[in-house]
Amino acid sequence: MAVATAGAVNAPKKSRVKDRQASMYPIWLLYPAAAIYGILFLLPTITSLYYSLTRWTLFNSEFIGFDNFIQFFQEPFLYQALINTVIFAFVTSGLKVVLGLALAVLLTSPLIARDFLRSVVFFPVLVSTVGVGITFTILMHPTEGVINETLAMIGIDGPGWLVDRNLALYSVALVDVWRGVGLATVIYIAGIVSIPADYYEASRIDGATRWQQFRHITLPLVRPAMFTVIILSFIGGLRLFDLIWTMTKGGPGFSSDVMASVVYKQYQSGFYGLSTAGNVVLFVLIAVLAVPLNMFLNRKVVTR
Amino acid sequence: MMLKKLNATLAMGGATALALSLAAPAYAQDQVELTWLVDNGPSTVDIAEALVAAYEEKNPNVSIELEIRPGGGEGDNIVKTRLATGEMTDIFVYNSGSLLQAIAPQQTLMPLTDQPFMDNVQEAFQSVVSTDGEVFGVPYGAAQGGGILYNSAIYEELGLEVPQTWDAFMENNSAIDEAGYIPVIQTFRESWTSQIFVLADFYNVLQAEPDFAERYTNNEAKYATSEAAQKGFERLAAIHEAGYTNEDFNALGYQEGLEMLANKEGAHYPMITFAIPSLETNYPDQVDDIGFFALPGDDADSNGLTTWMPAGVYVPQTTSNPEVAMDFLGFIASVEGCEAMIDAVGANGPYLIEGCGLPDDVVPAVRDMLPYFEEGRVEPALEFLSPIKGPALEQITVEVGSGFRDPASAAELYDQDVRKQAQQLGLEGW
Amino acid sequence: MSGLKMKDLRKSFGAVDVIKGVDLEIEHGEFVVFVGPSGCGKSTLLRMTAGLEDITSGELWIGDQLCNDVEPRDRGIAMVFQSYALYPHMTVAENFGFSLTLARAPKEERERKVMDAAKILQMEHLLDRKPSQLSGGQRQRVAIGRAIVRQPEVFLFDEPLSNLDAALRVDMRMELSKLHQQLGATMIYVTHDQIEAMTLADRIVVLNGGEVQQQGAPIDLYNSPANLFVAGFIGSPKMNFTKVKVRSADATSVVVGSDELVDVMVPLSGRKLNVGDELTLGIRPHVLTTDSIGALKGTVDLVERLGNETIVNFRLATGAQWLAVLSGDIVLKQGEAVNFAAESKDILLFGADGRNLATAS
Amino acid sequence: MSWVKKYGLSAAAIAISLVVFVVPFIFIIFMAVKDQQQSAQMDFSWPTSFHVVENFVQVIQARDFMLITAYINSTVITVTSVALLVVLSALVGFVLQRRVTWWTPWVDFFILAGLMMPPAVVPTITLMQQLGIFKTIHGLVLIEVAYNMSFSVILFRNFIATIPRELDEAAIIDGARPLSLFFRVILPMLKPVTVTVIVVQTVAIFNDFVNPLYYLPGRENATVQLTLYNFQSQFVTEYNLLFMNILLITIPPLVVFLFFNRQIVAGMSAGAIKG
Repeated sequence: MAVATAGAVNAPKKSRVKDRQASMYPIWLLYPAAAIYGILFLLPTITSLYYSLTRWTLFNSEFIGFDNFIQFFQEPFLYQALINTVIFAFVTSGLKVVLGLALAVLLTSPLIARDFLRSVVFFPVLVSTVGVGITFTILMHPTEGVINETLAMIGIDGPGWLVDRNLALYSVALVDVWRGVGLATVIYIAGIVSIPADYYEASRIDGATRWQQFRHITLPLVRPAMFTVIILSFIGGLRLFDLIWTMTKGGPGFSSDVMASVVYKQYQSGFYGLSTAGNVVLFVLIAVLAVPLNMFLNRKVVTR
Repeated sequence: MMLKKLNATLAMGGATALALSLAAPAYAQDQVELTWLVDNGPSTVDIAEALVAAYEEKNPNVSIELEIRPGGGEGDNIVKTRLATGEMTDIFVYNSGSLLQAIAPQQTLMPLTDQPFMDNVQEAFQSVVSTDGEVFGVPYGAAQGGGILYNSAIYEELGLEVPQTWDAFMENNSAIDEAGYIPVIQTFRESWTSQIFVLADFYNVLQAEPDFAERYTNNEAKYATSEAAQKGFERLAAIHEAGYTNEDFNALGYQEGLEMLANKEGAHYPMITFAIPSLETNYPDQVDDIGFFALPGDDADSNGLTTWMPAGVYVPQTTSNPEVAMDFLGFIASVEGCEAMIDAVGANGPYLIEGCGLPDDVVPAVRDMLPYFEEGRVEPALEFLSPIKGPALEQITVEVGSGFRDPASAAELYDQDVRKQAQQLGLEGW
Repeated sequence: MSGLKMKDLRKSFGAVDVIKGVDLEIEHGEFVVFVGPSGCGKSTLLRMTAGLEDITSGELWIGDQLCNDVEPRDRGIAMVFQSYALYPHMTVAENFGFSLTLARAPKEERERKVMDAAKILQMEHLLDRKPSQLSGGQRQRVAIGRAIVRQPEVFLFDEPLSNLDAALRVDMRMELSKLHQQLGATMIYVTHDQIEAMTLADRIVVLNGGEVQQQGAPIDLYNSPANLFVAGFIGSPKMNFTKVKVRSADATSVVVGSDELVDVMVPLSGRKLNVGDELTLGIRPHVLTTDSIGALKGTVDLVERLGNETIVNFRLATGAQWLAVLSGDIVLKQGEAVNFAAESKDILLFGADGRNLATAS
Repeated sequence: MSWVKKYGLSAAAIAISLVVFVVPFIFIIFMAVKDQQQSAQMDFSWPTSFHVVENFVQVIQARDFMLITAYINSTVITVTSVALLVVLSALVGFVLQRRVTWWTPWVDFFILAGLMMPPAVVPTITLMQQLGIFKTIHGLVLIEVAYNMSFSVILFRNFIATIPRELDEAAIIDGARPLSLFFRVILPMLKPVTVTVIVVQTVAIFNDFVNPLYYLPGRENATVQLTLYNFQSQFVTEYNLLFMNILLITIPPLVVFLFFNRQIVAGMSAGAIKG
C-alpha cells in the first residue's frame, strides 16, 4: 500500500496513463448489476449474519453469542446429514455432468425427431417440484409403482425406493438427476454449438472417427460448458432441499436428511436465529468445497 | 392520525356513544375494503368464502378479499414475516395454542378482551388464544378430536365393541387381523400422520399425571422419564411389532389411508377428526360406516378424548380499519356466522360459539365424538397447554412406527428435540 | 502527412520489462517490418502502437499527435490480426463497414467505401457471405478489407499470413506489396518470418529481448548485420558461425584461426585487436565454395541436390554443423571430407560482445 | 447395415427417452384428466373417465379466475426480469472474464455466494419497504434479478472465455466504445448461451413461488405457482385439479423453450477463430 502511494507520488506522469484494460472494459459496466445484487442480496444477507448470534423470533432478538452454533452442532443427525449432503452432491452432479454431456452430444447430432427429443429431455425442468415429487412418489411405490411393476415383469424384485432407509437418499438423487439433467443438457448444447464447425470438417478430412472427434474436439472445446455444469450442479446439489422435502421430508425417519433440510426444518419451526447459524455453517461447508473447485476450473478456462 | 382522532374524541367529553355514532356512518356510507389471509387447509377457504359472502350480504358497503397462503411451517413463516414487517392483511387466520405465542400477540395483535362479542366465545377456546390476560382471537371452525376412525361395518361383521381400553383395542385388532382385514392403517409417506398415537394419547397422560403439562413446560417432566407419557411411543411400537399395520405403511399417504378405511380394507385409522369432511366428499356412500372413538388408555373408567382447538381469526395492529375488522370478528363469533360455517362445510365437531348447536343429521363419526364433549371427558392436546412442541416428533414417530427405534430412545430423542425448541423460545429454566 | 515516431518507448508487465526503450522513426508511406523470434516484443510494440497495450513510459507520436493516451479509434490506425478476428455474426460487407457503422457514417458513404475496398480485394461477389462460408485466404482478405475501409494513416499487421498455407502466403505477400503501392499508406508489419520481412519491407526493424537490434533496408541488414543476432536471424539458410582467435592484426586486416580452421585474413580497419582475442566468425552458406585447398575442413553429413544448387550439411572437427549452398549440381558423398573456401570480403567477424567488427562504431 | 447405423441410434435414443422422460409426463396428463376419486387413488392407471374440459374449466375459474391474473403477473415479471438478467449478467460476465485484477477473486467469491447462501427474507423486506419497492412488481423483478444473477453470470463468463480477445481488439480499433463492443460484437456472438440463459431463467422465475410469496403479497399479485395452493394443502389435495394446474402452468415455459430451441443453431461462431 505504502509502496503504491510512494510510486504514484514519485511518478505523477504515470497516473495520467490510462489503464488500457480499464478503458476497454470499464468498471462502470458492472455498476447496475452490482447495485441490484449488492443492495437486494448481499446487504440483507450480510446483515442477517448478525442474527445467527441471536435468539430471533422475527419479532424480538436477543444476543446469545455462539449458542446457536453450539446447538446446531448438537443436532442429533447432523453428522449423517453432512455425509448425505456430500453423497447427494457428488452423485447428482456427477450424473448430470456425464449424462448431460451424453444427451447433448446425442441431441446435437443429426437425429430424426431431434427437436422433439430436446423438448422431452427439457420438459422435467419445467414441471414444478411439487409435481415431480408427487409423480415419482407414485411411480416409485414399492409394490404398486410402475417402476417396480416393470421390474417385476422381468423377474426383478424392485426395492422400496423411497421407503428403504438405505435407499431413499439415492432415489431422491435419481429423481433430481431426472429433473435437472435437461438443464445440464441445454448448457452443453450451447457449448457444443459454439464449437466452430471447421474443426469437425477438418477432422473429418483427417479421417477421425466419431469417438475421436468427441475425444479430441468436443470434449476439450466444451470445457466452459462442462465447468459451468459442474459448478452449478455441485453447489445446487449441496444446497438442495426442496425435492427432498416434497418427497421424503428427510425420512424415513432422518435417513435422507441433508444439511439444507435440517436448516430448513429449523426455519420452518421458527428457529430463525438457529437456522441462520445453520445457513452460515452450510455456507462455509459449500465454500470450502466449491470455492477451490471454482478457482481450479476458472484457471483452466482462462488458460485455454 | 390515530392519536389525533383519539384526542378529538376525548375533547368531546369521552362521549363513547357519540364517537361510535360518528364512526358508524363513516363506514356505513363509504365502501370499505378489507383483506383476509387464510391458509389453504381443508375447507378453510370454503369457510372463509361462506363467511365473507354472508357478511357482505349484511354489509353491502364492505368487501373482503381473500388471500391464500400455504399451511404448515411455510405458512407459519409467512404469517410471522408479514407481521414482523408490518405487512399483514387486515384480518388473518392462524393457529391457536402454542404456535400463537410465536407471533408475539401482545406486540402484533389487537386484543379482543373488551369486545362484547367475546361473551359468545366459549372459555375453552378463549384460553388457547390468550396471553397475559388478553384474548386475541375468535374460533375459526369446529373443535376436533384425536383418536381412531374406524370402519363400523367391519365391527358389525365381526361383532366387535368399541374398545374402552388399550387391551380391548388390541384384542379387536387381533380379531380383525384374523378376519383378513388390516387392523390399523398407517400412512407414513405423509409423516405427520404418524404422530397421532403419541399426540392423541395426551388425555390418558393427564389422567395419570394431571400436572404433566405444567411440569413439562418448566423442564421438570420428560417423555423419557414419565411412564404415562412414554406409553404413546410404546403403543405405536406395539402396533408395528404385532404386525397390525398394512404392509405398505411407509409408502402410503393420508388420502390412501382414508380410502382404505372407507373401502373396508382397514378397520382403524388413527386420525384427527378433521378428516371427516374429506371422507364425506370423497366417499359419500361409505361415510355412514365410519365411526370414531378416543384413543383408549389403560382404564375404561377414565376414557376420554384429546381435543384440538380450531384455529383463530385475528386482527393485527396494522389493520387499515379496526372498526370493521372487529365487526367482522363479531360476526364470526355470532350464531349467524357459525351457521354460515356449518352451511359451508357441514358439522364435523362442536363449534365453540354459545348458542350454536349442531344439526341432528351429522355423520356417525361426528355423532360418536360429541358425547365426549357433552360429558366433559375432553382435554386439550399438549400443544394447547404448553408452548413447547418439538418439531421432529413426526420423524421420530415414523422411526418408532417402522420399528427402527425403540420407544425409550424415541422418548429421549424427543426430549432433546423439545429442549431445542424451549431454548429457542427463550423459556426460563431451560 | 503522418509518419510515426517512438521515443524511448518502454513497457513492463509488473517487474518484467518487455520493451526496453525503443527509438524509431517511420516515414510516411514506408513499409516497415518488425521481425524477431517469438517473445522478442515485436507484437507488444505493435499493440502499443495500436493502443491495445499501455505505454509504460516514453512517447509515441503518430503524425504530429502524441498518442500515449489516445484511444485506438482516434489514432488513425487500422490493424489486421493474426487470427483475422472477423465478426462471425456479420456478413463480409458488415465486417468491412463496421467501423463506419460505429462512426455513424452515412449509409451511402459506407456502401461506397465498402464497395471500393471490395474492388481492391476483388471480393465483390462475396459481400453477402458470413466469414464461416469463406476460405482461409478469403478471410484474410476480409480482415485486410476491414482495415482498408478505415482509410487509416497507418496500417498495422500482426503476423497476418501465419495461418495460411505456403502457396497462399506467397500470393498474399505479393498482394500486400501491391496494396502498399496502391494505397501509399504507412504500414507496420510484424512477423517472425524473415523471408516475409525481406520481401515486403522498405525497412526492417529486428527486435530481440525488447530492444531494437538493427534497422535498415533489407539488403543492408543482410550484408552488414550489426551483430550476431541479426546475422543469424536475417538470411536463409542461417549464417554459419564458429569461434576463432586472433592470430595477428594490423591497421587494415586481421588474421584469425582456430584448431580446425586454417588461418584466414579478413580485411578490417580501425579496430584495435590483440592477439589471442576470441571472436566469432560468420559465413553465409551461399558464399561457400568447394575448394581443395579451402581453409575450412568438413565432413559431409547430408546432401540435398536441387539441380540448380546443392545444399550440403557438413560437420566441422569441433562438431559444429554448417551448411553450404553451392550453385550447380555437385556430387558429394556422405562421410566425404571436403574443404570449403570463401572470399575474405564475405567473412564477418563479431567481437566478444557480439557486435559486427566491420560496422560497430 | 448403414440404415441400422443411421437410424438405430435415433431409434434407441427415442426409445430410452420415451421410457425415462415421457412416462412421468403421461402420468401427469392422466392425473390431470381423471375425476377426483380416481385421482385420489394416486396410481398410474388409464383414466376411467375423461374430464379434460371439466377440470380445465374448474382450474381456470378457481378463486375468481386467479390463474388468469397469475398468468399476466408471472409473464410481466418473467419477461422483464429475464431481459434485465441477460443484459446485466452478460455485462458482468464480460468484464469479469476480460479484466483480471486483484479484486477478481473477491468478486468471484461474492458471485458464488449468491449460489451458496440463501437470501435473508426479513431484512430484505425491511430494506424493500424503505426503498418503497416492497409489494410492487418492479420490486419483485429486481429481487429475481438479484437472486438469479450469480447463475447467469457464471454461465456467461465461462462462455465469454471462448470468444477470442482479438475480436474485442479488432472492434476497439474499429472504433467501438465499451458499450458498442458489448452490444454489437460480444452479445451477438453469445447467442447460444444467451438462449440458454433465457430458457433457464424463464423457467426459474416463472416457476418461482417462494419469492413472490414473500415479496409480492396480495391477491391481485398472485403468480402462477401460487395457484397450486388452490388445490393442494397440507392435509387434502385435489390431485386431478392440481395436476391440471401443473400442466397449465408448465405450458408457457414449454412454448418459450420450443421457440428458443430453434434459435440454437449449430456453428454460430465458426470462423471467429482460425481458419
